[in-house]
Amino acid sequence: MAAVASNSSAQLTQTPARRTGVRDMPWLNAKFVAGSIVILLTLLFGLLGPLFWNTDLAYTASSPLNLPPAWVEGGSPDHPLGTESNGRDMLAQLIVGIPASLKVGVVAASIGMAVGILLGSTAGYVGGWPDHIIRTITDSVITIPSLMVLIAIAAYVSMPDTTAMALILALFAWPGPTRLIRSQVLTLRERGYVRMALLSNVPTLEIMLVEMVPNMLPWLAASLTGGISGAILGETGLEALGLGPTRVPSLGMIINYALNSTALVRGMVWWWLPPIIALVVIFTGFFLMTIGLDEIANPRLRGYSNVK
Amino acid sequence: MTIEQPIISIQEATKIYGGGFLSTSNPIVALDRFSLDIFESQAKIITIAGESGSGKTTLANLVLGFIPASSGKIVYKGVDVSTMTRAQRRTYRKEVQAIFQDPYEVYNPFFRVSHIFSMIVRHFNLAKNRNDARALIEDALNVVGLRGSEILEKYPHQLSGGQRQRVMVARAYMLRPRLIVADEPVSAVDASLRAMILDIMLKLRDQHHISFLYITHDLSTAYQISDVMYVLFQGTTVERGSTGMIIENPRHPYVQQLIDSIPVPDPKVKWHTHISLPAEEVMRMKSSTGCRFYQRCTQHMDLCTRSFPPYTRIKDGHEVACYLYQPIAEPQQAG
Amino acid sequence: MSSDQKVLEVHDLSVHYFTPGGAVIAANEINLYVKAGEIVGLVGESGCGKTTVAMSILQMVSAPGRIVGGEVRIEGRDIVNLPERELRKIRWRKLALIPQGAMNSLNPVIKIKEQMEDAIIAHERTRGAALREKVLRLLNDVGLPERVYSMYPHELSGGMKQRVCIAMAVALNPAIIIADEPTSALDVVVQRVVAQTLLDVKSRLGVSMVMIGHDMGLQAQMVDRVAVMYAGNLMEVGPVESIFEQPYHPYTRLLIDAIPSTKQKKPLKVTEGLTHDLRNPPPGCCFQFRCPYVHDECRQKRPVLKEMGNDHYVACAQFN
Amino acid sequence: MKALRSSINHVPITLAIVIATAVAACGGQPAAAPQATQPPAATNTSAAAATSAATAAATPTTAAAANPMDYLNADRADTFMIDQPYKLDTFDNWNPYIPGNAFGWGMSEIGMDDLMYLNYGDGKHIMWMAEKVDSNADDTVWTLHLRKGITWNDGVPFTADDIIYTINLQQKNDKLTNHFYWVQWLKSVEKVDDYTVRYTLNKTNPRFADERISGGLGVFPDVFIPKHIWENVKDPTTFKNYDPSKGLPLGTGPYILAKTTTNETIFVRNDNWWGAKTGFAKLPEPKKVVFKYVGTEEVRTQTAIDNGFDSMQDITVGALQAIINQNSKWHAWYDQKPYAVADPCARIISINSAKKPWDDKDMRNMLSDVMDRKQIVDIAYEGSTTLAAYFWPNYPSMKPYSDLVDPQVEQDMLSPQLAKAEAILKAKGYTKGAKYWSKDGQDLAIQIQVPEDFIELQRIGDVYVEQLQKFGINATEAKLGAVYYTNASTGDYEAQSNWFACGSVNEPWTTLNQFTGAAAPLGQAAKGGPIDNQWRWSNKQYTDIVAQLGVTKETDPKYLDLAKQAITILYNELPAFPAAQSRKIVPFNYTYWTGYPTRDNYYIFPCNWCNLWVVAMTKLSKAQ
Repeated sequence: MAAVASNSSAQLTQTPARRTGVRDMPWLNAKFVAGSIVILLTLLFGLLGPLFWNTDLAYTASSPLNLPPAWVEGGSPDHPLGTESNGRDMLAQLIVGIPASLKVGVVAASIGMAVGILLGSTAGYVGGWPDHIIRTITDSVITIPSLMVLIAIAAYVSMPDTTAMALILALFAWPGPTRLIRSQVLTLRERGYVRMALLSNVPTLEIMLVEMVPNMLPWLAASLTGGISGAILGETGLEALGLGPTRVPSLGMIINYALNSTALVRGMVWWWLPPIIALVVIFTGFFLMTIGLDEIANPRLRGYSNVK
Repeated sequence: MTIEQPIISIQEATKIYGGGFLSTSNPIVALDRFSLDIFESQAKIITIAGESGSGKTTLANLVLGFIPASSGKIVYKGVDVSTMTRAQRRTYRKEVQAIFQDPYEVYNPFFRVSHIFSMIVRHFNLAKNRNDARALIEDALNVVGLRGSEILEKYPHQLSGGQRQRVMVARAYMLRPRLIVADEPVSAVDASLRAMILDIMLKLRDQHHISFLYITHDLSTAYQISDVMYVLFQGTTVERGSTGMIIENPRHPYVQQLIDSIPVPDPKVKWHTHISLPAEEVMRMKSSTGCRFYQRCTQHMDLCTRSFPPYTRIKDGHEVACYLYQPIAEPQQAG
Repeated sequence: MSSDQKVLEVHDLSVHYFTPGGAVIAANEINLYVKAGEIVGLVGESGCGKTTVAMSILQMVSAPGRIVGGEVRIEGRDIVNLPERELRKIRWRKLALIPQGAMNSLNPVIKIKEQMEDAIIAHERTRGAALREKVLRLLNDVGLPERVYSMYPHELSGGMKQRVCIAMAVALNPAIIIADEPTSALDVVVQRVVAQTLLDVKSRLGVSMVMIGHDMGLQAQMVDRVAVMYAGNLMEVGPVESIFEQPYHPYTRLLIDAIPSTKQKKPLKVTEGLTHDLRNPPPGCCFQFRCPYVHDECRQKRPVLKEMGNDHYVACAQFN
Repeated sequence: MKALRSSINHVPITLAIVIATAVAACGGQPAAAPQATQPPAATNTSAAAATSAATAAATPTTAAAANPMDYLNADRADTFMIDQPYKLDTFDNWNPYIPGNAFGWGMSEIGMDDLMYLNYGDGKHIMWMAEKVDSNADDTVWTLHLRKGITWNDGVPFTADDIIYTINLQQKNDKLTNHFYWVQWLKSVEKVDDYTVRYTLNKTNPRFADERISGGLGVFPDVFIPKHIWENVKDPTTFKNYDPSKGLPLGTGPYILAKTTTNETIFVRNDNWWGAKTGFAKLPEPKKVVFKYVGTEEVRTQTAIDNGFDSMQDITVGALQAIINQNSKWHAWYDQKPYAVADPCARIISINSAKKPWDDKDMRNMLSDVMDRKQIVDIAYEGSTTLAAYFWPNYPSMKPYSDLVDPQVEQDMLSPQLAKAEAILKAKGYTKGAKYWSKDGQDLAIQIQVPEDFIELQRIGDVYVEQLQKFGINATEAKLGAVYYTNASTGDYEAQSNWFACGSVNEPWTTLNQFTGAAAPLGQAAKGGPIDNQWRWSNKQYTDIVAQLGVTKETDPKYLDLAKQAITILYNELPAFPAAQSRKIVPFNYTYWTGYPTRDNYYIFPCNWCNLWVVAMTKLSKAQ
């Protein structure tokens, strides 16, 4: 063994070739970064917009009706993106509506995620009958056509604000994360380092929080961004059906008003297209973040393969 | 010879998977009435050998308390492992440790290598302060030929495979266990590093009196380092005894086939016999009453399906579960 | 003599992996040939570049790896830089691969016959009864019973699945088969059955093979010549008997010494030392950090392969 | 009232947009909006033969008349296409007494005749099956004189027996539509002869002719059923009354139902229609009339542009503009704003007088003062309706009663009275904070409920909420499904945007009567009618006056005086207040047909979903 100690120190300074820098900076995934920038920009649009534009114009009867955008004949520089049939300024509506939609998505998905972590880790780690019960309920909730139920609920519950909307959407936002976290916990439980922690007499809670959660972070984040997209889509769906709160515009509400006022046949492109573009941008952003996070979480999807 | 209580006594340990309430699949007997005593006074490397599905990993998981036994029990210093109190379990954990096949998998990639040590220092109260802890870790690392300054602050992926496995051995050693369950510790490391790990195991046995449950499919390394051997086939122990006796003179047809199949590292001694396995469907008809090797055995007899063959003593410390040897061992005598 | 015909020739083949941390030299000026009906073993420890060499023979190096120099000749024709369309014709028909863990690459829910037939149809005009005949004959060639034809992979054991993969590899009568650790992850008895199958197929069809492996014992049983790789470099090549009888390179010796025996107990030989950073190879011999016989010359000059007679080559300063 | 039916037809396009959005987000192509299509249904020619044979047998004098079922193949130029905004799910239910029946898909409009119709344009009656209606001095005995020669479409004469049978059936069976009305009012009904019916009432009712005979808006008019068919029906509450091969549903109108699907109903002309034969009316020119659902408003609009319709039901301003911009043959009631004809039901804001602080009439007045009705017309209606200071439509027929409203009160309603509103709040102890008026640390807030399927009411709510917010009242809007109507009945609301004061079209009593009576306690359904005193406003004096008005003849000098007293109390207390005149945009296509009712030729209300539409059908002629 003496030989071991003697000549090892010289070479130990040399890093082995396996696992190059990608591992060290996993969050610098190009897709994730691109997606984050897109979302950040949309957020900034909503956050900084009020500094440059009067958001009171987002409310009914604040502006002239049916003005086209400023660059079209008949448009007015006072309303660069035009106005719609309820006397709302489109630019102001987007400034108010984009963060409102994002908020619903984030709140609903976060609640769903929190419930998912609680139920999923319980089911996965504890197993036995709690797992059985949680799995059965989750699986049956997942098969329910959520939009139908949301429509039914929304028809009987008045939604004074977007928070109520988010809470209702959260009712269907938890089974996905629950399933994901359960399966993650189940695989992580078999991981060598979890067994090592068990052998090191580490208590259950500490194993879950210290050993498992960090390794699930990218999955959790991916699920969260996916969940936000889903909740925004759900919100848009409900709003577009006219089941959402009124007054404060969200992207879905803009679409709802556009539909109700036949913006399509009237050729009022500036009314229905901007919220749809905003949604596409938001979804693209979250989609990029989600697949980026997937790659971060799952090294096999990364562009680099280990050298054999 | 002194009579002593075994530190660990595995008594008819059986593990059955599936076939429970509301289950449609047939139960699988992963491990069938396995018994083994490990004594403190004489540290040994005990090989549990077998191919995949033989139940050797199930045995490791049972001993480590990861899964409960379906029947039988594992007794640690007279206490059934499944009914231990929290404090007893802590002692058990301290005295029965493990190293695993994949030395990368056992590291949480989020933490530095030192995490593996700080966990045990904290949860087993090994040291009063940081300096004590550091000294303990350094001591353990020295046993496996490593230095703390070289590895502790690194991330697991920055170590070589051999270093990672040696760190795991050091970690186990730090707890001064009486038994280390070594589940295929060298099958994922390169040939040149293999010897190093095995050498450390021998050293721990000889200098620190730590016993090993060496779980492997590789009979050659077992031959080189182990004292006692249990060969498992589909959950049953088909041959057991001194490693040398079994490898040099295997009795059970399965063990014979196994040893015969090890490629001889000499191009001049080529395989001269052809072996063939029975049809898949036949192999799947696992008999649960008689000898599990029946379908693959070239010398099987009607008798073999009736009940599991009793252990026949070939010599002192060499027993085989096969009817072929029943008459020879007829004059049973007490040891 | 036709048996001396070189089916595969690799000349000065270099493969680099371009990672953010620098180019990893995975194969460095490799020279190798395989004669008709011959099995050449390619051995070395994990990360030594043996799979890289195999993949570059097939022109299947995955990004960020790239062949940066040298040529690969199949029956005399250099296939490096051939367009993908041409390569597709050559692969499988001339060059077949049994990848690592091949048995797990079978789709568990598609019948064996369909998977084999699809593979053949993709390259050949054989159809109908002739196709069925062919598949059954192939199964017979690898010692599998006829009923496997209509079974699903999940109904087969690992060894049988691996034999199906061997059958698929020989389906188009390739000139050469690259087998990447074809018996790893199999139990020792099954490993022997699969190894026998490979040898049978070789002797019956006269196909050449490159067999990648790390188990010197298995190599001793199976191959005709052995090529030993270390850190992307070829250290020693020679007929298997000659290599085992007279291993010249200290690394080859180390590999042979490390084989545990069931015939005699011998003291464990422990060596230590890390492979260098493949992105930054030292000048001189790549084995210098681990070699017990290292001297100054080794640290300065890279040894080249030198024939020691009897088709046995070694790259070591001791013999230069 | 079809306007009440849900706008669920928006769901498919909405979903399509949402799906398209989702698809677009994933980089795919947006899905095309679904286009309503329908398979051609097989026609039952033997049925047609049977019906025409029966007709021919009963009326041998008109042997030359064509077989009506031949008209199923009529050219587009001989066909009249009517737009239907909803699908017909119950296309095989033609029993007028089963809820959700299909009568409104043409049977009420052109398959039946009423005794007489009311023209909102001039407030005059158009006598139809009835030749004359008269009453005794105290309006307790009413006599109906039928025209001679009326026949059912199977040739059987329509007589007093059918009327008496219909009334008796309803009076006997509490599940039938007008059961409660007849039980309440009718002492007896007798046949004087085949063409004369005498109604004897329990008490005096000067509006009986309007309510019953012309079918006013407060209650449902009778749908007369053929005695010779229905007396053989075991259970009139479950009988489907649908079998075109046997001539069911059987009516007296100029058209016979020939075919139905969930998307359309097809009627063919009965050349033997009694009206034409007796020379009382012109035989309508269209040989075939189709009531057709094509899809969402976008699809309807496109169909109209492509001349797929001759007459449309209510559409939005935007859709109308799109149509008239692309097809010059379409004309609405007006060719520019407001385009629309006034609907009988004025839109109001209902306040719950049982909820604090709205139990105080000053507070209710304050809410009315804040309302900018002009802005509601301009924005919620995009200028397509007129300002409202009344609870009733501003038809010429209502003018004498509209004039009873105090001119100053009326004037004040036409523009917001913010100073007055502030004065009221200050007097009540409210102070204005940064945003809202508050008292005892509590912001003044109000929630306005709107029905989610009624866009027009929502838009009124939207604008009004903004006006209240701007003024300093924390107003919110709640869009509700079916529970909206339950809430109205049980009083579970603060304010609602609705039309529940609806009823009067040519006299004031019907609307005024909606506010009478004792209010049911909160949480209990209001009794006696679907929307009875949902405001929970009880005023005995008012109730007594309106009751007296109800038994006073219009010609009585007291009549206007009583009406004025009631109106004054109502406008002083404001349990609800008018928001806007409602409107219907009902464009007509002059490509194939002319002779539609217009602003200048207002011979009937232009409503193709009303019983009176049969009058318009007889006036149409082919465009040249």
